[in-house]
Amino acid sequence: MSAVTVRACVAERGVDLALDLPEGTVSAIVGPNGAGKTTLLHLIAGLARPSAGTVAIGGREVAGPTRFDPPHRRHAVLLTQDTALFPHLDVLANVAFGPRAAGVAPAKARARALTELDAVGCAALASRHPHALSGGQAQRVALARALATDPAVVLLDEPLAGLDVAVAAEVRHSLGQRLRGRTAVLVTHEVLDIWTIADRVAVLEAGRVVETGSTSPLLARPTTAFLARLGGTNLLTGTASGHDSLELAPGVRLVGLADPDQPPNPGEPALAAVAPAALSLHLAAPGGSPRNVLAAVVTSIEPRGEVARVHLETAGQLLAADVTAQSVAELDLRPGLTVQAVAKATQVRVYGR
Amino acid sequence: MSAVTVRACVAERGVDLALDLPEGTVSAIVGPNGAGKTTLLHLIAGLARPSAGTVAIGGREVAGPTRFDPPHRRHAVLLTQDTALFPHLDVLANVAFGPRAAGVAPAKARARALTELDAVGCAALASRHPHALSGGQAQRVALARALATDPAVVLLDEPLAGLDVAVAAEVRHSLGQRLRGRTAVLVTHEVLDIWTIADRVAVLEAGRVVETGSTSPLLARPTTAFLARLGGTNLLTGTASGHDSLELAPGVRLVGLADPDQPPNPGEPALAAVAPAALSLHLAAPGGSPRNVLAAVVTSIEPRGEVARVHLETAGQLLAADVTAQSVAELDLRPGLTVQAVAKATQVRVYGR
Amino acid sequence: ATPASQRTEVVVYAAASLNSVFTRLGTEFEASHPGLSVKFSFDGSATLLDQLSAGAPADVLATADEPTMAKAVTAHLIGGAPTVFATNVLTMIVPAGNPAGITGLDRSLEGRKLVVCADGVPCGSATRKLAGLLGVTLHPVSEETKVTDVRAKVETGQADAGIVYVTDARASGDAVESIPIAHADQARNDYLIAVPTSATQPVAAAQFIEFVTGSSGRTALADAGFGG
Amino acid sequence: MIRPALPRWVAVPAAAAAVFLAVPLLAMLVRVPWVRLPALLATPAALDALGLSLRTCVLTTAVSLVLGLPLALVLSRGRGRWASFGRILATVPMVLPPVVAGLALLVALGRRTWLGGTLASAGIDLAFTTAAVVVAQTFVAMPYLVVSVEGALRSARDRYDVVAATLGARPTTVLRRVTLPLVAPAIGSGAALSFARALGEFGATITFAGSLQGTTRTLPLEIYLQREVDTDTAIALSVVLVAIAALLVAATARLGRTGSVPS
Amino acid sequence: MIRPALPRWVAVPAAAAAVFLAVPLLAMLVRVPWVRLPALLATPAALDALGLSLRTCVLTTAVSLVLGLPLALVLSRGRGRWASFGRILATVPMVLPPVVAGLALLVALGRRTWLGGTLASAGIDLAFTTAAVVVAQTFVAMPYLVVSVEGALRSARDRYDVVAATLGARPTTVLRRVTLPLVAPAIGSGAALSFARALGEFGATITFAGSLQGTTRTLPLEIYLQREVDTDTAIALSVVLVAIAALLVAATARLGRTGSVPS
Ligand SMILES: Nc1ncnc2c1ncn2[C@@H]1O[C@H](COP(=O)(O)OP(=O)(O)OP(=O)(O)O)[C@@H](O)[C@H]1O
Ligand SMILES: Nc1ncnc2c1ncn2[C@@H]1O[C@H](COP(=O)(O)OP(=O)(O)OP(=O)(O)O)[C@@H](O)[C@H]1O
Ligand SMILES: [Mg+2]
Ligand SMILES: [Mg+2]
Repeated sequence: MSAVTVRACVAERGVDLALDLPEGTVSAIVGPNGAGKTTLLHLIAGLARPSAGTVAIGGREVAGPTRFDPPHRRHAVLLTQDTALFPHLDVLANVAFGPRAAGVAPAKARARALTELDAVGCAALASRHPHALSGGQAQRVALARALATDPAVVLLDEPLAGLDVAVAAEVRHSLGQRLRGRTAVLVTHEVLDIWTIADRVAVLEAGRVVETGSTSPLLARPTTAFLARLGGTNLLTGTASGHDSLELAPGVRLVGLADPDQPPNPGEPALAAVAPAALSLHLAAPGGSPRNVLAAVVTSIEPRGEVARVHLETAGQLLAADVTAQSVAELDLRPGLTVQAVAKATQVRVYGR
Repeated sequence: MSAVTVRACVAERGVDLALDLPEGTVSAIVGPNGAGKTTLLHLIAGLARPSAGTVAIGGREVAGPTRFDPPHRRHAVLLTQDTALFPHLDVLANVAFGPRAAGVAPAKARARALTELDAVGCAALASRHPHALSGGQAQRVALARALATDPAVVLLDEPLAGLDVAVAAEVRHSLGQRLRGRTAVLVTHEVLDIWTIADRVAVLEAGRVVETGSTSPLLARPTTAFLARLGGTNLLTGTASGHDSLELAPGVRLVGLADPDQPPNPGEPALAAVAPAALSLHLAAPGGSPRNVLAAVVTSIEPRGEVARVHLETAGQLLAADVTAQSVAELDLRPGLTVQAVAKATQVRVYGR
Repeated sequence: ATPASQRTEVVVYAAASLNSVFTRLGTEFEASHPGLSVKFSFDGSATLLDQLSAGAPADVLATADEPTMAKAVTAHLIGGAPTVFATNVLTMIVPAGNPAGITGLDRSLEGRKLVVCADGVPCGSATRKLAGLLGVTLHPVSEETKVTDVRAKVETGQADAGIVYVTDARASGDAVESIPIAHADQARNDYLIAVPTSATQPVAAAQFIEFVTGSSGRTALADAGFGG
Repeated sequence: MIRPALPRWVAVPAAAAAVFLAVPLLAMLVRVPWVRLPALLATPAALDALGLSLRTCVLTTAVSLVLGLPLALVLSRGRGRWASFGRILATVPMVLPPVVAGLALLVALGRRTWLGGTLASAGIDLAFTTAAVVVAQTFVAMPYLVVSVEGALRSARDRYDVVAATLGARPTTVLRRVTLPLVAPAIGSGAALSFARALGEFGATITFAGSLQGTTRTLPLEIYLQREVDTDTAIALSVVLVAIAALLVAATARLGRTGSVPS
Repeated sequence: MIRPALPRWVAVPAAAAAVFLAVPLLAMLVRVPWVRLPALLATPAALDALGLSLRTCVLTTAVSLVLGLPLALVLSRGRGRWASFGRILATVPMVLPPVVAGLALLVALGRRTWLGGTLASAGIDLAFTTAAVVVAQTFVAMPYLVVSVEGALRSARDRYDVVAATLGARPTTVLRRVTLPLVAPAIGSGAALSFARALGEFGATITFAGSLQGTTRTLPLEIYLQREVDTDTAIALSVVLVAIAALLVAATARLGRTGSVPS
């Protein structure tokens, strides 16, 4: 059964979403900025009003043409990057807030709050005030506060963004543990979050759900550019021109190794995956063994510690290459420059749709 | 000659800095959070008062035991992440502000401002107000505004932080062009900035300058953990126990390839460099060819697109390993877990101090 | 006519109840005394005294009661002897139509809202004296600091009755009805006028006093309801 | 970071301003007949006035909170013409001459008016009662509360309200446990300003409510009356009033600083 | 994001508050003898009073800016006891009964006082001149400017000042071209409040400056005096005053909204 069903438009945001969230599973929502991820959570939480369509939680319609339940009648809690712990209440009172608002007696609400705090390892912080918490502690307390309301669905909008690395890892672990078996929706930009927390993934693009499914198969053989990028490879689309090659554009061919599970059929649409680290950049096409040379224009350069990820455009498709910072300086790479991107055929995987 | 000389303490910030900045060069300042990088810029700009010592600009003492020139008498401009363009003035008036404050006639000041705007490619924005600029445009206008004052030294405090990737690349290019040949100090966390903009590097740690020198040699053979990390490798220190191995701690040995330029001398301190990608993680020590197995405790996990960087501690030293997000989930890696970090000897470079 | 800037200016500090009549007299005085002009500052007598002792540039002081002028004399603020130039007596006023059916200082006031002046200000002192003479005890709902405030409350019907000067009753016109009080003239209030020692135009001031106490003055004052 | 200093010359007019504001207050302190002060303040008239003032000001503050807080809440959410109109409405009594305010109240609520008549026939006779004092004081003092709380609500972020609602709190609960506690410092300082303004109220009260010892003659009215009789007493009473106002303002300033919540 | 609604019941007390504030003002409008209004306002006394009021209020606002802005600047930077003291000093005149304020001024600056005498012998004779009106109005009105500008300066971030200084601007230049322009809306609304407060000033003026037509009798004093003669005229003049105050407040509110600068 679906715990949450969304069939709703928000016209002024250009969003038209159809999605079912199965009971007891954590669904990751991914997609580019402005895709409508936050809007989806707002539709469920009662913070956005559908201009058409319906939203149902636990089989009950909570928003529709003639009905709009306000947030406090939805049992949908929202966790954001900004934890928004109430600054005037201590940690215990923050967590007890939901039960108290639901009419639970003070002593029982406090006991419940302590249990939830304990479950996220923050029982010792009960009497602190939010301003005396670190970012990670605050996010865990916010999680405890959300779960203390026995929500029908937990909505998480990039809860780990803004935390520093070490802390994010800890909170990610807490989230994984505490969300297991609950109905939850997690908006994230990190594939690591998907692997460690989510059971399912939905991809949003331009206000539409473009793909849904279980985590592993979807990430293993991506069919959308966004998912490929998330999984760390470049995805190029074209027409199979042989059993191990495809044509990106008239005259632009890419040769690779065919995927044995799903080989391309000549003449039909096909996909090619190549890792950014497998691409090298040159100012002039080099000779030698590599069989693929693509002329590409630099669009931007993103520092990633030791390497720089150079974003390129070739034959109307996007491509990323990882090169050392030193070579960025030596080649004087900058947006607008045309370079030759070179990949060995053994590093390119070709498969059909 | 030194354009800027700093020999100054700020006791309440635990900072004691000694540094000379050569005329006409761009010096990059790197170091961990709280190392005192911003404090150094503030000492030069006149926004922090030395508790002891002196600061000189162009051979003239601007801060000392009996003297403290306020910022407006120092000819040191400061650019920060927050561009702080004056919201009530248009772009042209913002850039003309410095010349006007220096007493230049309005028409001349405007002409100068236009020249500077043109040099950063923003002449077309002259009549806009700051709120109508994108982040990258604002940062370039701020650069023009700073350079319009003919500063003796340009101070830049992480000017590219907070810009999005594509935009940062453009602004980085403008900075590289416009700062060439000037005396400038650039605080950054990105090795890419150092390669593309700076001539020299100074490393700050815990309020002290621990290393200075020209960019290339320093990054090629790092001797401090911070520089190694910045350059993208792990640095392990120990005592050479042979011509190609070192002992990290009693009984913990690491075997690798000796650096021909600077081989280790047995019995003397030695360093080993190993790339994070060269380390694999296992729950139990595997058999087979790799000769190095280090027991290590996970301290944090940092998502980096397709891979996750796992931070580890082994024999009291820090280590980073890059593994796939999927294996993080499979091994259930989390802070506190003990794992075996395995590296092939051919991937480890060993050299003397 | 003489240009305003060349005229000698007489500054008159006068009790607020003289507002209308003095303003009219001022115009007449200027008409009949080319080269002189008059300016007025109206306020409660006690305030005028405070201001005079703080150095107010008054050429003439006209108070609504004798004790205030006496204080001024004691404080050596007044040179010569003050002149009584008008008197005023108390009367009862009720709102137009007399909605509460008041008949005078009698039982008709029981349960009604009577407003009087506070003891300590001239009209209040007079009211108390009059009540004593008549042997009645008043139970006012408000004791105002200014007689104007008494009037305002009766005019608006907020109060059922009030005790004010005859001149106030007349100034209220149709808004109120007067009910004369017996023996009111035994609690008469004297208006005094004098030249302060600090006057800068003592000669013109004397001319103004002469005018006020003369026939035109008497006519105007009588028109306003003042006694001679 | 050292903030650049103000130009030195600024100190000159600033000091002049401070002196200008301080001198009259100090001069009054000097003029107070300190020795006779206890005797002057212990008269029944003075004590009655002080007691009445404190009682009515507490009531005024309470009424201002009960009516003014909701108004501030509604205005802080309002957009467009009506909200602007409401905001002007809430500000005008602050700048009205009090006598005009009293006149307006008389014209609106006097016994002869339609509204006053309706109230009177319902058994509510305001005229010359302590209630009238509270009405007059509330009319001039409530705006201070409304304006200060509205400002705070406007600049407070709404994220806490939203979170509280998703946690299941009904609007009333959100208001009581989140919205209002978060602007508590502004409510405190608004209430103190209202109290202080009510304490100093003179013109509207004397015009609308009259002046009877123990019933409607508050401290400022007593001061005004005493001026006619004995300036020393007036000054002594004024000093009491200044002291109460200064204490209130000081207490609120402290509250505003310590009680404020990081945003 | 939809913000959770206020509880419905809040509308009831809010409406009550709005009605309470609106009714007296409306009642006054109804009572105005509109037909006779032009005639009532065209008398020399009324015109003199209006003219004097406008002139003195402009002067008061100017003096408040010249003295009050520096005071606000200094207070906004101040920490510790002295700054708190200064802030209290700047607030007390706002809540003082105006008559007490006038009394304090008289005690401090009257001709017979030490200070007044010193000024007089220096040729500056304040008492009972138009200058005295400006002094009285400034004493009660300047605090509105100080408080509103100080608040804005306090919440304004200092980064612009710092940047301006590193760009080579002297403190005076920073003040003139950065600090003050950035709080311009607050200066505008503070000045308008001061003007409006000065326009309504009655008690301090009549006590300290007296009531001399054309010299010290401002509009509120004329209203007070006209009550003795003709309530209609008083109400007509009051309406003029309310209108000016409301216009000012409205204009400022608009200014504050459109002129504000993103932070
Ligand atoms: N309050 C709003 N009013 C109107 N449009 C909005 C509003 N908030 C967002 N939008 C628009 O709605 C679309 C979806 O926005 P949404 O915030 O849901 O995206 P998102 O996927 O959460 O993006 P991000 O990754 O940046 O958080 C975007 O085009 C955005 O510009
Ligand atoms: N205003 C301040 N007062 C007191 N101590 C400060 C202040 N600002 C910074 N510090 C302290 O001074 C030290 C140096 O801080 P600084 O800001 O110079 O570091 P940084 O190298 O710029 O760090 P980051 O990379 O985080 O910007 C730190 O210990 C910091 O806590
Ligand atoms: Mg979003
Ligand atoms: Mg810093």
